[in-house]
Amino acid sequence: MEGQTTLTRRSKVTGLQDAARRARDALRERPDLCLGGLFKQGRPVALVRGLLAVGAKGLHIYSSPGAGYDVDLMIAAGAVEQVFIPGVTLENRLCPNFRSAVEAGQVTAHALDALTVVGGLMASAHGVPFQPIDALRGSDVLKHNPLIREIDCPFSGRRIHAVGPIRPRVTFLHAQEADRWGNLRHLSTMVYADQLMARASDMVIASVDRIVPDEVILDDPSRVTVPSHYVDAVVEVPYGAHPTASFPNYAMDEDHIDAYADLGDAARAGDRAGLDAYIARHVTGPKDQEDYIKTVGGAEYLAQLNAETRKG
Amino acid sequence: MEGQTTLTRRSKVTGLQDAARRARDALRERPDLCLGGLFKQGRPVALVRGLLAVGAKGLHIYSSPGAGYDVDLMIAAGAVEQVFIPGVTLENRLCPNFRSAVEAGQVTAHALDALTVVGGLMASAHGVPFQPIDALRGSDVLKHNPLIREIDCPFSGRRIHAVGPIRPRVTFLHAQEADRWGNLRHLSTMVYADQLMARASDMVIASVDRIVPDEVILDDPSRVTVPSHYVDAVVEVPYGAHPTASFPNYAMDEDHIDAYADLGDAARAGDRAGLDAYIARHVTGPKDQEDYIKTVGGAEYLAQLNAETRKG
Amino acid sequence: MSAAISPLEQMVVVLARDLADGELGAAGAAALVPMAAIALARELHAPNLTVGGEMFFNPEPGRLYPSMLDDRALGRCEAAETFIELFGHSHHGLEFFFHSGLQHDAYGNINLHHVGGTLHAPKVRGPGAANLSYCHTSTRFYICPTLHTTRNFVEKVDFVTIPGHLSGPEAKRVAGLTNEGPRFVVTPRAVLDFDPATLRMRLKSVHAGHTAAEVQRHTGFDLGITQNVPQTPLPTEEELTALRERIDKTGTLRA
Amino acid sequence: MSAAISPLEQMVVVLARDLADGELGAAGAAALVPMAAIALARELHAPNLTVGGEMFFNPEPGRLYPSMLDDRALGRCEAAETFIELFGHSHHGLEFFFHSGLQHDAYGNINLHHVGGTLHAPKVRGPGAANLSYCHTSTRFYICPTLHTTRNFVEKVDFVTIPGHLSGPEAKRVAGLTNEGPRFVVTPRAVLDFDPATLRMRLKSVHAGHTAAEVQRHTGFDLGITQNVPQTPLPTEEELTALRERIDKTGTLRA
Repeated sequence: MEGQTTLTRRSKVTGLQDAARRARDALRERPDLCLGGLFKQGRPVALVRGLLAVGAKGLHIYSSPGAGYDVDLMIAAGAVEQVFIPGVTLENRLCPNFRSAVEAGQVTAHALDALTVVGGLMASAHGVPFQPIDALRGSDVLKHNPLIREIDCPFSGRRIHAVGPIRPRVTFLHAQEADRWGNLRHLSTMVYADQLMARASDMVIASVDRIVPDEVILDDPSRVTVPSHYVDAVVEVPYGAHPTASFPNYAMDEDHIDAYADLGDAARAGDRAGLDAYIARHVTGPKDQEDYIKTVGGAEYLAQLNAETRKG
Repeated sequence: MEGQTTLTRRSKVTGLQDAARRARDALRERPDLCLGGLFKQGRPVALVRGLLAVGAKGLHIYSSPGAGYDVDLMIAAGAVEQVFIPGVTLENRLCPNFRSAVEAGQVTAHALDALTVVGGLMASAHGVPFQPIDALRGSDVLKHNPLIREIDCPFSGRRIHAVGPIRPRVTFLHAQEADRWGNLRHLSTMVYADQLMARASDMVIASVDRIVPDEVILDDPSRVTVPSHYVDAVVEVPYGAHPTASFPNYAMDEDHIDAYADLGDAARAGDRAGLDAYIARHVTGPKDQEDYIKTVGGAEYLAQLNAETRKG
Repeated sequence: MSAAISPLEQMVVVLARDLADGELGAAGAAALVPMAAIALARELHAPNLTVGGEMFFNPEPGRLYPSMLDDRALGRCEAAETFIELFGHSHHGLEFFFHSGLQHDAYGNINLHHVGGTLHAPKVRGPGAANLSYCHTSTRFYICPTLHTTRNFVEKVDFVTIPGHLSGPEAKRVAGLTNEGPRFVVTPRAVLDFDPATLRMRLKSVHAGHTAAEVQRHTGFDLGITQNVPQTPLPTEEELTALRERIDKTGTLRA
Repeated sequence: MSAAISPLEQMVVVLARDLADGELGAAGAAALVPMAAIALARELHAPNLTVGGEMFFNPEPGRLYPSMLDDRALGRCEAAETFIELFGHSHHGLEFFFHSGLQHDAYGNINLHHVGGTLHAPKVRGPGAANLSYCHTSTRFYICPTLHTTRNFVEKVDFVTIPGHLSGPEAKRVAGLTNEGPRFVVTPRAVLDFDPATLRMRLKSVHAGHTAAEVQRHTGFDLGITQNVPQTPLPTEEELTALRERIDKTGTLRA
């Protein structure tokens, strides 16, 4: 029949650059980008690099309540306007470009707490106009937090706090596995807020260490952490979380992050050359992930990170 | 040294009768009992029988939003005063004793919806004074639902609903496995509201098909559905969910439930002898689970229910 | 396809044809006919239709089950969720859902609570219902009872458990029911839809072997039949083959 | 046990002794010393102490890690949770928690946001902090910075990220801080607690090899030392054996 096509289920698998462009275009409508994982684990760094490479600007960055390397890198690349993350640190040291940009007034870093961010994502995921919070007292953060307000509790009669829905325009996640339909499996022990973010966001793009056959998903549905319904695109990216960890596949590359932080500290002290070279070499330079892997030390170097997960 | 005892970690494993007595005593303080699972799956029926056998009265029953056999049985045994469950049915037929008792005014069955019950458990688990609900419109249930109230939404300005915390005094759960510390593993595909209830309740008592070695838990912590922190006691009860299912170990015993419902229908029509005999034989009569298994057909009969899980 | 088409098969086919590719939907407690309809739609014209919103996604059961709240039907599926996520789905809504009850009235309202008496002194108590929200947070829903008598099709339900069109457009507006609500009703006898102006139920088509007069006789309110009522299109060979050979191999819909 | 006791080992032992059997507690981001203290307490006198409330329960790491937000440290644990459950824990509170910051003041308030300037025009920006609630929803917390200088012990913090005792009992009452708050401070030099009447910090004991005068010299506010300050009890043989042979086999606390 005219116009008839064979109807088959559409795969959500795409390439890194296509995913980055879709994210960039969506973020031009509304700049709220949310990043999965926490600190140095499960962060969608390849997607972040991809987004920076296709030229995002003026972003408002959300995350689970703690972030470091990726946010600092986005700030170093000049892509960020506001940060809505309670804690920004590399854990063993502070984030150099985050601090410099905030001190210079180039980036607004809001004072927030974890319950505000998680509560806002919960309100969005649950489809309700706000989430009550009743555990905030005494901190100066309450004087500045732009997302909460005081309300009269209809049940207790007390003044409590409430946060409206946080609805990211785009969320980037990194999981260990997915099928071609976009069903994600986190094999790491910790999944943090990834599932919540997926349900709270307009668009979800995930990188995974590998795409698995459909049967892997169907044989163990309880292991699926994010059903494909919530996922718009999935990209297979070996070492897609690097230099953060993707347990149990590979550990964080602490040496890489430390070397980056040294360049950031140098930039903070006035010498940006090393930092600019880092961005050119690792972010805007590589034409694909294979290329990136070469610039950070090659497959043999990264294989050490795999071995690192088996210690402990 | 005087008074010194060797400090070791305390096991939470106990016997069915001890667990039932602890539940009964707690429920005398406050009669709010919540049951895990849903309809004919994962219901803690051995614990329910145990509680009936030690003589609970005047209970207020909560559950995930759908229940059938166990609630009907508790009503038949005269233990229930109020029911806070949106849907009470055997699915393929209605609950005879529930209906008769409500029609006779012996039991108050509140008109509720799923969001009220789930939202109330969420508020309790999250430790907030209420959960907003913004999806209830047009139903006569709203005119009667005793747990919700209308509030002015501080974010949208609209009138929405809110439910205060539902905090069961005791929750009974059935899981497939636990370690001796009380870490629960649901191996069934569906876990319903069991995790939420565990976090919403004062006291949690779980029956499991088997206690597993500590290493089973430690080797795969992501599979633990309810951490032992939330669990007060755990009882190993073979076929502890019977006549409901404990997938993937055994399926629901639909013949048993149907035969029970026939006795309930007879009682509804005026002849209670069969129902009373059922309660004497299956609830108050058996001295332990082994004895119960004999009364419902023996190990060979129940083994058919194991085989049934492998169909489909 | 020599065996006669069963009433449930006819219902399944009517429902399946109305489900579109790419939609998200699920069935409630009585899921035999709805789940078969979803499966048939996915098989024939809607491969990107997602079954979701009831704590599981895209089950692949080996046969039809009367309840989808059954691990046997869900052992192979793509993902499982819990009541917390169901809370979110209930607010965000689906594209379609299915309902049926003890009583259905002329405006598609559904009663599952009590017939006669009052809620707390009922003549006959019903089971109640869990999910009251999908009926209006979802884009639309279908009413698909497997009985069609003057007892379960009444002028006005004794209790509105699931609001349909209430008493018409103005009542829906006041109650804040902004979505389509019940799109149509399919029973073993006929398909009934709603007059767009009044939102009152009317007869759309009768299944093969049934007549408009018979449908009216088994309906407890006036269907306003004034002209010839068409016959519900029969299942096609393709539909019947898919249904019997791939979805309902055990013949549950013909039992 | 010939090797000298390191400052971090002394801190661990002081903290471990204060944790009781059956309690529930966890550590925040900088977890090396707290997690060692918890492990030591569990090993010696608190086998029913539960580590929980930070999205994992009872980890059994093969060695100490500086961050507990590390799957290497959590690969073997009893259960994992997510930020939704952390939301609940943050409201329900724990028995104990640990905090430290850029600045700590005379009332045990902690600053992680900025030193100098204002929040949005800071002289020096800090990392901020995620969990602001455990400091008061939990029964108590401990302050355990691994530095003790006039720069991080100041009369008044520039920004109260984590409220301690604010400016004393009346301020706590007004702010609704009803729990104990910071119980004591342990640093590489000393243990400091709070005067029950004023809730102002005072010197409780100095670690072996340190003096009260030295502690005062490295503290940016008056500790009001008027009498002899006792020495912090040294780790016992049993404590040191458990710590070095079973918890910190790689010697991280001595590095």
